[in-house]
Amino acid sequence: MPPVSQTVRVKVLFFGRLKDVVRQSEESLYLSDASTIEQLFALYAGRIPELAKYRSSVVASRNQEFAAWDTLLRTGDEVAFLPPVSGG
Amino acid sequence: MPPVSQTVRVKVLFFGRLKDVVRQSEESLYLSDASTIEQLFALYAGRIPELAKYRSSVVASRNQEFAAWDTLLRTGDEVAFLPPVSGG
Amino acid sequence: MTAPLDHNDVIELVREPIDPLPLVRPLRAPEDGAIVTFDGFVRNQSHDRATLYLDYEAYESMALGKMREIAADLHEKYPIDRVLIVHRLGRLEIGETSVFIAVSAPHRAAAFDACRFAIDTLKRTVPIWKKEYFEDGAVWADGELPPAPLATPRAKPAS
Amino acid sequence: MTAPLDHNDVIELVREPIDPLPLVRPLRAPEDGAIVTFDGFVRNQSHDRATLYLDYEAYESMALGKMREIAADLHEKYPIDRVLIVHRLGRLEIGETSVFIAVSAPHRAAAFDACRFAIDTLKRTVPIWKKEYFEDGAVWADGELPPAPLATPRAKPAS
Repeated sequence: MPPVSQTVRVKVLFFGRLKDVVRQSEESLYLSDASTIEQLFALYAGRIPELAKYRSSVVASRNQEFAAWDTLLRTGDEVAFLPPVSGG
Repeated sequence: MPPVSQTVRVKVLFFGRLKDVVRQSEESLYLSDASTIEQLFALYAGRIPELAKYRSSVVASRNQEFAAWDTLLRTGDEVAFLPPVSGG
Repeated sequence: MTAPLDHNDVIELVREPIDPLPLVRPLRAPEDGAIVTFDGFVRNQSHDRATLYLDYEAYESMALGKMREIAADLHEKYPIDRVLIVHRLGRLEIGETSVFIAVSAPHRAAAFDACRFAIDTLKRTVPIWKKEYFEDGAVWADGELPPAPLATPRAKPAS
Repeated sequence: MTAPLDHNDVIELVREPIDPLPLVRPLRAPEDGAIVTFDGFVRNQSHDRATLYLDYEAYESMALGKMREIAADLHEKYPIDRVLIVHRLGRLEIGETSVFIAVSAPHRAAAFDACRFAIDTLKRTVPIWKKEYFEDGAVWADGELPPAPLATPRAKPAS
């Protein structure tokens, strides 16, 4: 397998219980050119197996807007993984 | 016609535009024994013909409760004639 | 018959300006999570005519009775904690509060529903009237005729 | 994309106690007649367990954007004047206000509808989370999963 091409730099944020699971709230990292949000999540789930079971109760955002899992990431994007919200 | 038997003493109140029409807000008077609220209103409409045209847009109360027009009055009753309300 | 006032509700007719904050604070109990308030105040116009001021009058004893009935109804209909209904009488200037209603509850849906039911019912059933003063005169505001019994209940003939 | 803030709305995340009165006063314009407010505050229990306190966190930039979108939506949907939405973050004790919403309008129906739509939408879509602290531990509150696009829009094949 070729090494990751490292052309796409993204900032990744975790909140609420996801932050507790991942044990960090924020990270910048480089992804291969055609990565989706789904693949980014899978990358973390590979590192932290417990994360995988939250997949169905997470929504993602890109640049502060809710985003589909198949969204292709571009350099400079800020991606966040958001558990069910409980403000108010 | 026999004189009014004067056995029933009631207090009568007018509010809002009805008070302006009747030119008084409160009066005590004696009625014949079997008078209804309808008859009491008719008594005033006899005195003040303009009042008659308000009949369909008036509700009556007896002792601070909304009352039907055929309610028989008893001594000590407080009757009020109320135009459409506009509080709030 | 006047509905009894329990639940520590506050039902008042006042002639001074209404200051909401001290009224609302006591509604807040530890088991509550929501307070909805309605503040109704004098608009600067009515049917496209510039209002100068309003004058409110009430059949006070009956108005208080009907306001207490509204509060009692709210407790029957909705899972709420406390109710505050204050209506001002006399002359009110533009922007001054004529009616202030607050409802506390454990959850927000009941507080919203009860607060709205309270003001809707007050406007239909509480004997209060406002006269609107304009540059060129004054009129009694259009209002709603409260629902009243059509006929006194009578004993039915034996069948 | 962040919705622009116009209409003199006030949309804030704060870390200090929320004092409603000075917030609400500027919403009152001469052409208005109604203000509806919603005060959401910390209940002393959750699912029958005694709450000690709550801790709120937010994805602040996105939360502010979503709160501004709610305000913009309200102006599109309802004939209202101004909107105030303030949410507090950090540690909150029992009885302390976590969210305060106020809407002014010429007439009451729009103020009620808009205020309720605001809190209902905030609870579903604004990225804020609360952790509940009990005698024997802490849990992230159950919440609602915001609606998100299922797939990115793609060009349709030519037919």
